[in-house]
Amino acid sequence: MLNIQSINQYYGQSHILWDLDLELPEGSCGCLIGRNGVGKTTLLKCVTGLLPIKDGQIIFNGKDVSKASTENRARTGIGYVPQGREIFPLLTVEENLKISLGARGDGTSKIPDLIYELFPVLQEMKHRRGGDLSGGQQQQLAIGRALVLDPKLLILDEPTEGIQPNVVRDIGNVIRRLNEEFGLTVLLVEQKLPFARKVADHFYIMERGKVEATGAMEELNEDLVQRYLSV
Amino acid sequence: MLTQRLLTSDKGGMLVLGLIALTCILVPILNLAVPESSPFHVSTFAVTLLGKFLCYALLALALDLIWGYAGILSLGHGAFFALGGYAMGMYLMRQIGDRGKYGDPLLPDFMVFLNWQELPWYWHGFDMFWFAALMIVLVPGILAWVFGWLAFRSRVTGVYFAIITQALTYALMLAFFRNEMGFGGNNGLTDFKDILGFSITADSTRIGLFLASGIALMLAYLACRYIVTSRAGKVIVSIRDAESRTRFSGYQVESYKLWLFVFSAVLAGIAGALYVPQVGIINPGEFSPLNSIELVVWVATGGRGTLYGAIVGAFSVNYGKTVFTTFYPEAWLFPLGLLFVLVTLVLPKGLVGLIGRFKKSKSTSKQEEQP
Amino acid sequence: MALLKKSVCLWIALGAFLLTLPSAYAQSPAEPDFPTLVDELASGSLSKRGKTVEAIAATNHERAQTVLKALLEGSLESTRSDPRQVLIETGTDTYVLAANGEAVNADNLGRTKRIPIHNKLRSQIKTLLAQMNLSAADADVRLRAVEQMISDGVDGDSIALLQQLKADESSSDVQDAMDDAVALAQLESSDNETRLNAAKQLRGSLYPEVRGALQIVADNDSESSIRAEAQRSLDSIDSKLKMFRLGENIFFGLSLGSVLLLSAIGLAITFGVMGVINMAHGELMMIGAYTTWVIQQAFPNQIEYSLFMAIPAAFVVSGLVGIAIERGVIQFLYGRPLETLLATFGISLILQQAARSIFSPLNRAVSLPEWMSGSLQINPAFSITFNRLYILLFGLMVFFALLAVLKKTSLGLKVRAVSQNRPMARAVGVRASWVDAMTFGLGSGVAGIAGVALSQLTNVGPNLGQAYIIDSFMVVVFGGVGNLWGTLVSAMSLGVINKFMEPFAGAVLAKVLILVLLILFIQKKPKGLFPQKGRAAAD
Amino acid sequence: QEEDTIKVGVLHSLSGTMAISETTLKDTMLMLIEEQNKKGGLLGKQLEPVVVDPASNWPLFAEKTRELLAQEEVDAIFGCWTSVSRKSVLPVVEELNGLLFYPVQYEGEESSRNVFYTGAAPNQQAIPAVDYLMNELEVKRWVLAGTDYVYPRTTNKILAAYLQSKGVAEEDIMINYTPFGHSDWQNIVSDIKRFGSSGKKTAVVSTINGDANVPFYRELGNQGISAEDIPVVAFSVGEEELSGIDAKPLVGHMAAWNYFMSVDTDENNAFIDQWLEYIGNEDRVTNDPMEAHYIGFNMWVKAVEKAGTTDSDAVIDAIVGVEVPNLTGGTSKMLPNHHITKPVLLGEIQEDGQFLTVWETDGLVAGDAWSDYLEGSKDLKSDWVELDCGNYNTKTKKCVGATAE
Amino acid sequence: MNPFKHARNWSTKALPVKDPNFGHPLDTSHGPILYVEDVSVSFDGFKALNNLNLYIDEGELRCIIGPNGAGKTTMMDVITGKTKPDEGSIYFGQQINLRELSEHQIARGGIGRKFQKPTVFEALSVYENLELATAGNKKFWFTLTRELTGEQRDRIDEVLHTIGLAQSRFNSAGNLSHGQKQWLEIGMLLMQSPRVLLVDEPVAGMTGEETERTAELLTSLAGKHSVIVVEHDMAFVRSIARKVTVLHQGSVLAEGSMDQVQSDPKVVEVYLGE
Ligand SMILES: Nc1ncnc2c1ncn2[C@@H]1O[C@H](COP(=O)(O)OP(=O)(O)OP(=O)(O)O)[C@@H](O)[C@H]1O
Ligand SMILES: Nc1ncnc2c1ncn2[C@@H]1O[C@H](COP(=O)(O)OP(=O)(O)OP(=O)(O)O)[C@@H](O)[C@H]1O
Ligand SMILES: NC(N)=O
Ligand SMILES: [Mg+2]
Ligand SMILES: [Mg+2]
Repeated sequence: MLNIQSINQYYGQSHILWDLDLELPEGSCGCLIGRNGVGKTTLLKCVTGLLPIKDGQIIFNGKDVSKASTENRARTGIGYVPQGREIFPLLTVEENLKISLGARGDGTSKIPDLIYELFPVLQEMKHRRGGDLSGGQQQQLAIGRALVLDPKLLILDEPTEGIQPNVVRDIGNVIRRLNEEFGLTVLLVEQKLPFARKVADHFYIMERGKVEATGAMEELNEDLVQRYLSV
Repeated sequence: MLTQRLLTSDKGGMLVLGLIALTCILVPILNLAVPESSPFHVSTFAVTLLGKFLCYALLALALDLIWGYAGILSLGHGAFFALGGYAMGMYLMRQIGDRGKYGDPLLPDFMVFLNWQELPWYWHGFDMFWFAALMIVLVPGILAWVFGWLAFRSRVTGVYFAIITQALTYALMLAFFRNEMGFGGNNGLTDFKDILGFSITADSTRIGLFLASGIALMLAYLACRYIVTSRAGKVIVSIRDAESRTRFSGYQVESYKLWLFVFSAVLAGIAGALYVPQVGIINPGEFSPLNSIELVVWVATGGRGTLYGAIVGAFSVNYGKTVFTTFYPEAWLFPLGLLFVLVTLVLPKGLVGLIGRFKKSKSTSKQEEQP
Repeated sequence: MALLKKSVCLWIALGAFLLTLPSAYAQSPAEPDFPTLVDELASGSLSKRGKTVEAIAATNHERAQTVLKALLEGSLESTRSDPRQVLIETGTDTYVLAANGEAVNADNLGRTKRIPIHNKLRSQIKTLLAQMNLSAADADVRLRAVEQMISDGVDGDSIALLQQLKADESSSDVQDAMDDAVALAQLESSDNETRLNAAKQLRGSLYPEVRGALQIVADNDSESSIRAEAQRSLDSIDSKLKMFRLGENIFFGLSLGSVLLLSAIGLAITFGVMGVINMAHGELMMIGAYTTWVIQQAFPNQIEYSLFMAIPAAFVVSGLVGIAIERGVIQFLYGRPLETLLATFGISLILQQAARSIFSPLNRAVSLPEWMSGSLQINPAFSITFNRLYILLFGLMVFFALLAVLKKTSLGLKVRAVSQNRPMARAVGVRASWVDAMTFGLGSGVAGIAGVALSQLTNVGPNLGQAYIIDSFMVVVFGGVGNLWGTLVSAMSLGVINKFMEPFAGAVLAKVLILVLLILFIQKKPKGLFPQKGRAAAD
Repeated sequence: QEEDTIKVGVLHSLSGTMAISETTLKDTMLMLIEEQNKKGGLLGKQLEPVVVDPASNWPLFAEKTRELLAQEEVDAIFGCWTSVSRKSVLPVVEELNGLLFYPVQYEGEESSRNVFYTGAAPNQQAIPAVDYLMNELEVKRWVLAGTDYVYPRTTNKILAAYLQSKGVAEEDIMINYTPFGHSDWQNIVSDIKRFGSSGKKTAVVSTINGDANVPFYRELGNQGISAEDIPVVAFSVGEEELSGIDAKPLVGHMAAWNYFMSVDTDENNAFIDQWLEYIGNEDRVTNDPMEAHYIGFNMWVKAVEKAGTTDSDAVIDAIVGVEVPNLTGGTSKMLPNHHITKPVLLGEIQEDGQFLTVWETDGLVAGDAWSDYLEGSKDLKSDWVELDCGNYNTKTKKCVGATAE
Repeated sequence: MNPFKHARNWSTKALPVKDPNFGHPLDTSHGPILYVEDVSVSFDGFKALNNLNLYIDEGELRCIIGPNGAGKTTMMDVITGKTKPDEGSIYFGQQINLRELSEHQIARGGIGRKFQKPTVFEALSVYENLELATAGNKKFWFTLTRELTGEQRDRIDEVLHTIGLAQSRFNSAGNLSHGQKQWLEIGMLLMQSPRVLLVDEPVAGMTGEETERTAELLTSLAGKHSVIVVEHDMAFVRSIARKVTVLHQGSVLAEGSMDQVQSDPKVVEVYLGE
C-alpha cells in the first residue's frame, strides 16, 4: 500500500530524514515509534505531501505520488490526523467534517453516520466552533474529519495525546475496527507503548532520520525499547 | 562593552552607519569647500535632497522599531512626523516676525488675511526655540501616549490597530485642512525666513540642517539598537510572536508597547521637525494616510525588523522616486509599482535580504569546509 | 420683470383655457403668422428670441408647444443656409421642419446649428409650457403645471382661472394643489375673511412658497386673529416638515451607507475572509467603473440598458484581473499577510498609471440612464432620488447574494477553511490554490460591480479607487474582520451617523468626528462590532 | 552644446490627484514650445522642454523646482495648479531667482518678483460673476459653497464682504465647506433647496474643486434643482471638467472664466485647431488655464526677445508692459504687479459641455494682487517697476516684510 | 451543600495589592495557598465551570484529572487571569484577590503556567526563552537598562541541562520538535520559580522514558512549590499522585487519594472506563 524509498528531507540546512525506507503492506496497521525529534512527524508530512521531498520516492497504492500535491494525495485516499489536531477553529464541528466531503469520489453531501456512531460527542457538539472544543474533543473531531474523506490509508500522529483514558481506549478500538472490519490501512505514530502494542501489528523504530528496526509488534522486545526509546 | 553589544553581529547596520557618517563628513566639504566647477562638487540641490532622505530614513527607522520588532503596524505614523513638522513650522513662522507680506509683527500672514485679531493661545511660546524643541518631542509623544494607552489597554491589535492609526492621521488631516484650526489650512505653513538666526536659504544653514539630520539618524539608530539588543528588546520580540504567553511570563505587555510606541512617535516627530526647514513647507498633506502607507512600503522594501533595512528602504524608494519622476515623468508609477511587487516576491526580507543571502552562501561554504 | 412674466402667464393660461372652448375665439388675427415667428427664432440676440417665444406661445398654434419644447430641450436647430430653415432633430440625423412637422432630407441640409437659449429664456419657456399644460390630458402633467404656477407665484387674476379649472378637474391631487395655489394667492387679499380662510386652507401644505408666504402673514398681518391662524398653519407645516426631514436624513444615511457597503463588500472577502490586505481594491472598483464607460461607448444607443450589461461585464473584467493578481503575485504570499500590503500597493500604482495611459488622466463621462435620473416625489417636501434608491437596493442585493455564496455553497466553506489553516485544508483534499483564485476573483468581481454603481454617482477616472480605499478598510474593520453582517451593519451605521452629524457639524467636522468616534469605539470593542468569538480568536 | 538650447521647465503633476487637470497643461506647454521652435525658436536657439512629475505632492514640487533651476538650469518654469503647490515652490524660485508662470485662477494675496500670475485674481472672476447675478438675475440670496481650502475660503471671504457692502443681509448668505473629493452631497443639496425656497431668487456660487463637482451636479440634477430655479456659478468648472461629466443635467448652470472654448475669434479657432491636431484627438477641449499658459508663454517669449537674453533679471524688467493678444479677441498686458489684464466672461453650460457666453465685461480687467475687500490687504499694493515691492502699504508708505531688504 | 467546600478565613481583609511581587509576603497561615471558591464560567450559555471549589495547600502536588472538556484548562485560565469568571472568588493566599489582577500581575505574583499546547517564543533561541522567563523585575525600564546577573545566567545553564536542551541553546525555539517544546516550556516555568505551578498535560507526546523524568522533576518540585498537574496519562498520574481531584462538567466529581478515586464508580464511568 505504501512504499517509501530512500527519501531525504531537510529543514533549511538541517538534514532530518536520511535515505529513509519504509514499507507498509495493505491492510496492516503500522506504528512508528522513536524519541522526540527523530523525525516522525516530518516523515508523515512527507507522505501527505505537506513537505515536498527532495529526493526518493513515495509509492502509494502502486502509484508514484512523490510529485503529487497534498490535495491530490488526499483525494486518492490518504487521510491525515496531524499532531496538534489542526482543527479549523472558526468552523463548526459539522463544517469541519463537511469540508472533507469534497475529496470523496462519490459526491455525497452527507456526513456518513459511521462518524457520529464512532464519536457520539461530535453529534452533540455539531454546531459549536471547532476551536472551542477541549483538546480531547478536537482529537476525535480530527480523526472523524480524516475518516469522512473515505481514506484507504489513515495516518495518525500521536492520536492519544491529551485524551482521557476511556476515550483512548475507544480510539484504539476504533482504529482496530477500521483496520480489521473495513480493511483500512493505518500508519500511526505513538509514544505510549501499551497503546501501540494493542492497536498496531507492525512497528517501525526511528532513530536520527532513519528506520532502524522494524517487525511485527510481538517482536518489539525490551531490548529494542531500551536501545532506541530510552533517553 | 555597550558598543560591542550594539554593533557586533550587526554588520549591515555598521555598514549603513558608516556610509551615513561618511556622507556627513564628505557632503559638507564637497558642497562648501569644493568649487562648483569641480566635478567633485556636491550641489545644494543634492544636499537638500539627501537631507530630506535622511529625515525619511529616520521616520522609517521609527516605524521599523515598532512594526519590525513589536509587530505593531501603524498606518498613521506620518501623523507624528507631521506634528513634529508643524511644531517646527510654527517656530519658523514666528521667526518671520514683521517680514511677512502684511508686515504684522505678531500674526503670521494667513491669520492676517483671515482677519484674525490675535495669536491663538497655542501659538504662544513658539517664538522660542527651546519651547518649540520641547513641543517637537512632547506633542507627538503625548499624542502617542494617550492614543497608545487607550488602544493597548483595550488590547487593540493587528489590523484593528492599523486601521485606527489610519483613522487618527486621516482625522488630523481633515482637521488641519480647516482654516479655523489656525495652522494655515490647506496651504499649511510656508515662506520661512530663518532658523536660530541663520537664513534658511544659506548654503551653510542647509549644511547645518543636513548634518543635524545625519547625526539625529545615527543617534536614533544607536538608540534603537540599544533597545532591541536589551532584554526589553527580547521581550518586545516575544510580544510580537506570542503576546499572551508574554503576559503569563509576568510582563506587562501594555507598558512595553506603550513606551516603544511613544519613543517611536518622538523619533518620527524629530524627523518631521528636521524635514520642514529643509523642504520649506509643512501642510496637512503630510497627514495623508497614503503617506503613512508609503512609509510602511519603504520599510518593507528595505527589509523589516533589521532597523538598517528601514534606512536602506527609505533611501532607495525615495531615490527611485526622484529619478523616475525626472526620467520617466509620464510612466514612473510602472517601475515603482513593479519594484514593490518584485521585492515582495523575490526578496521576502527586503533589499537587505540580499546582503543576508550573500552572507549565508559564504558562511555555508565555510561550514562545509569544516570537518 | 416678474410682473411681466406673471401677466404673460396669465394671458397664455387664459388662452390655453380657451382652447378647450369652441375654437372660433382661438385665433388672434393681428399677430404675425406662426411659421414666420418660428423662423425668427434662428436669428437675433437672446433677448429678441425671448420676445419671439412669447409671440409664438400667444399664437396658440397647434405646434407651438412642440416647437417650444424642442427649443427647451436643445433639439431645435437651424441651417446655415440663407434663408435659414428651422428644424427639429427627431433622432440621429433625422429632421422635421419646425413649423409644420414635414420631414426633410438630412443630406442636403449642410451643417446645422443648435439654437441656443439661456436660463432666462429657459424659465420663460417652462412657464409658458406650464400654462399650456394646465389642461393637458395627463393628470401628472397638470399637477406639475399647477406646481410650476405655485413656484412662479399666483396673482389675484389667476384665482378665477384656477377656480374655474378646478370645477372640471378629475384628479384630487390636482384639485388640492389648485386649492393651495388659490389660497396662496388669497393670502394677499385685502379682505380679512379671505385671508383668514386662506391661512386655514394652507394648514399642512408643503409647498415651500406657502411656508414663506405664511411666515410673512404670521409676522406682519394687521389682524391678530389672522396672524394667529397663519401661525397655527405654520406650526402644522413645520411639524410635518420635521418628520419628513427625519425621514430624509435616514434615507440619506442609508444611501451613504449603501455606497460604503458596496465599496467595502469586496474587501470583506479579499481582506476579511482571505486576509489579503488588498490595497488594489479601489483600483478594481475603478476597473468596474471604466468597464461601464466602455460599454456605454460601445453601445451609444443603449444607454438605458447599458447598466444591465455593465454589471456582469464589470464582474467578469474585475474578477479576471483579480484572478490574475492572485495567480501572479498573491499566491506566493499566503502566510505573509503584511507583505500582501506591499505587493498590492505596487499593483495599485501600476493599475492607476495604466488607467491614465489607456484612458487619459481625464475623467470619463458616464451617462445616467433616464430611469436612474430624477427623483420619486413623495410630496413637495420629501423626495427620494432614484439613483440613490436603486443603489441602496442594489447594494443590499449584492450583499445577500454574496452572503448566500459564502454560507450556502461549498466554495464558502472551503474559503474559510483555507484561510484558517491552509496546510490542513489541503490535507483534507481542498484545492487551496483553486479556491484562492476563485475567492479572490469573487471579491474582485464584486469590487467591479461596486465600480458600476459608483460610476452613477461620481467621477470615473484614475483616482476613483484612491477615494474609497480608506473608507472601505474602515468599514470592514469596524464591522469586525471576517463577518459579512458586520460589514453591513457597520456601513449602514456609519452612513446614518454621518448624515445626522453633518447638519450641525458640517461635512468636514462630521467626518473628523466619525473618525474619532471610530477610534474610541474600537477601545470598547477591540475586534469590531461583531468580533470573531471563541478560543481560537482569543489567541 | 548646452548653450545651444534654451530650457523651459514644465512643472505639472502627471500622477496623483491633480494629474487630471495638470496633464493637459503639460501638453499645452509642449505644443507651444514645439510651435515656437517651428518658428525658429528664440534668440536663434531652440527651446528644450524639461518635463518633470511633481506627482501632486507639495514638498515634491519644491524639490523638483530646485532640480529644474539648479540642476537643469531652465530659464523659465511654467507650472503649478493648486495654491499650495505654488506656495511650496515660491521660496525656491525666489532663492534661485527663477521665473514661474502660474496659469490658474487663485485667491490673490500674493505677489512675487519671480512669479507671473496669468490666471485670474478674485477681482477678475469672482466679483464680476457676482455682479452679474446681482444685477442681471436679481439674485437676493446666496449660497457660497466651496471645498475646504484656501482658495475657496479666501474667495468666499472676499465675496461675503463684497455682498455685505452691497446690502445683502447676513441671513441671506449661506456658507458651506466640504472636504476634497466630497462625494455625498445629498443633504447639502437638500439644504440648498430649502434655503432657496424662501421666495427670494437664490444662486449658488461654487468654489467646489475638482472631483467633488460631478457628484454635486448629479445630486442637483436628481433632486430636481434646475438652473432656472437656483443657478450655480462655478469658478473651477471648465470645458475640461465638463468633458468628464454627462452635461445634460447641468445645462444652464454657469461658470465665470476669462476664456471659453466657444468664443468665436480667429485666434481661438486657430488655437483650437492647433491643439486638436497636436493632441490627435478630435474630442479634446481647450480651457482657461490653457489660455493662461498661451498668454504667459507668449509674454515670456516677447520679453526675452525684448531683453535679448533669458537672464531672469532682464526678463523681469522687460516683461512688464508686454502685450500679447489673448484668445478672446483682446490684448492682455503684463502689469507691474505681475498679474495681467483679462476679460471676464460668464457662460452657461450647454448640452455639449461648452459654454454659451451670456455676459462679459466691457473691457479687460486688471488683475489685483491684494483684495480691496479684505481688511488686511486693502491698503497693500504691488508694483515691481516703480516701487520694486510686492506689498507696499499705501498708508504707511512702506514696503512691508522681507522684500524690503 | 458542596462537600468539597472549605472556607477561607474571611476575617482577614483583602489587600488592595496592585503588584503582589512587591507587596506583602504571601499569607498562607491557614494552609491553602490557592482558594478557588464557587467559580462559574460560561461561554455563550455553555457552563464550562460550574460552582467549582478547589483548595491547594502550600507545597502540595495535586493531580487533576477528568474527561476531555471537563473544564481543567478553563480552570487554569481562570486562575491565571486569562478568562474572567462570571462568579466566585479566587484568592492567592489569604489576601490577594486574583480576580482583580491582570495576567502579568498574577504571573509576577508567583503563579506560573505551562500550556496544554506548548507555547514558546518561536523567534527567540532556547536560551533567550529561558532568559525571558527568569524571575526578577520585569518592568520596561528595568529590562531596558539591566543585563542578567551572573547568578541568573548560572541558573539558566542549570535549567538547560535539566531539560536536556543544552546542545540546542542557540537554536531557535520554533524549530524544536513537539516534545522538545514541552520540555522548554517546563524549563521556562522553572526559571520563573513561582509559588504555584500549573502544568497542563506535561507528558503529552513524550516517550515513556521522558515521562519518567518529568515525573521525577515534578515530584522534586513539590514541597518548595505547590504544583497542580493536569494529565490524562494514568500511569504517569499514578507515579506522582498524592491527592487527586476529578473534574466533571465544570465541578469536582471526586477528590482523594489515587486509590480512592480509581475505585470511585462515578469516576470509572465518566473517565477511566471499565
Ligand atoms: N519547521 C522546522 N524547521 C526546522 N527544524 C524543524 C522544523 N520542524 C521540526 N524541526 C526539527 O526536525 C526534527 C524532527 O522533528 P519532528 O517534528 O519530525 O520530530 P518528531 O519525531 O515528530 O518528534 P515528537 O515526538 O516530539 O513529535 C526535530 O529536531 C525538530 O527540531
Ligand atoms: N472560549 C470558549 N468558547 C466556547 N467554549 C469554550 C471556550 N473555552 C472552553 N470552552 C468549552 O468549555 C469546555 C471545557 O474546556 P476545557 O478546555 O477547560 O476542557 P479540559 O478539561 O481542559 O479538556 P481536555 O482534557 O480535553 O483538555 C469544553 O467543552 C469547551 O468546548
Ligand atoms: N488656485 C487654486 N485654484 O487653487
Ligand atoms: Mg511529532
Ligand atoms: Mg485541557
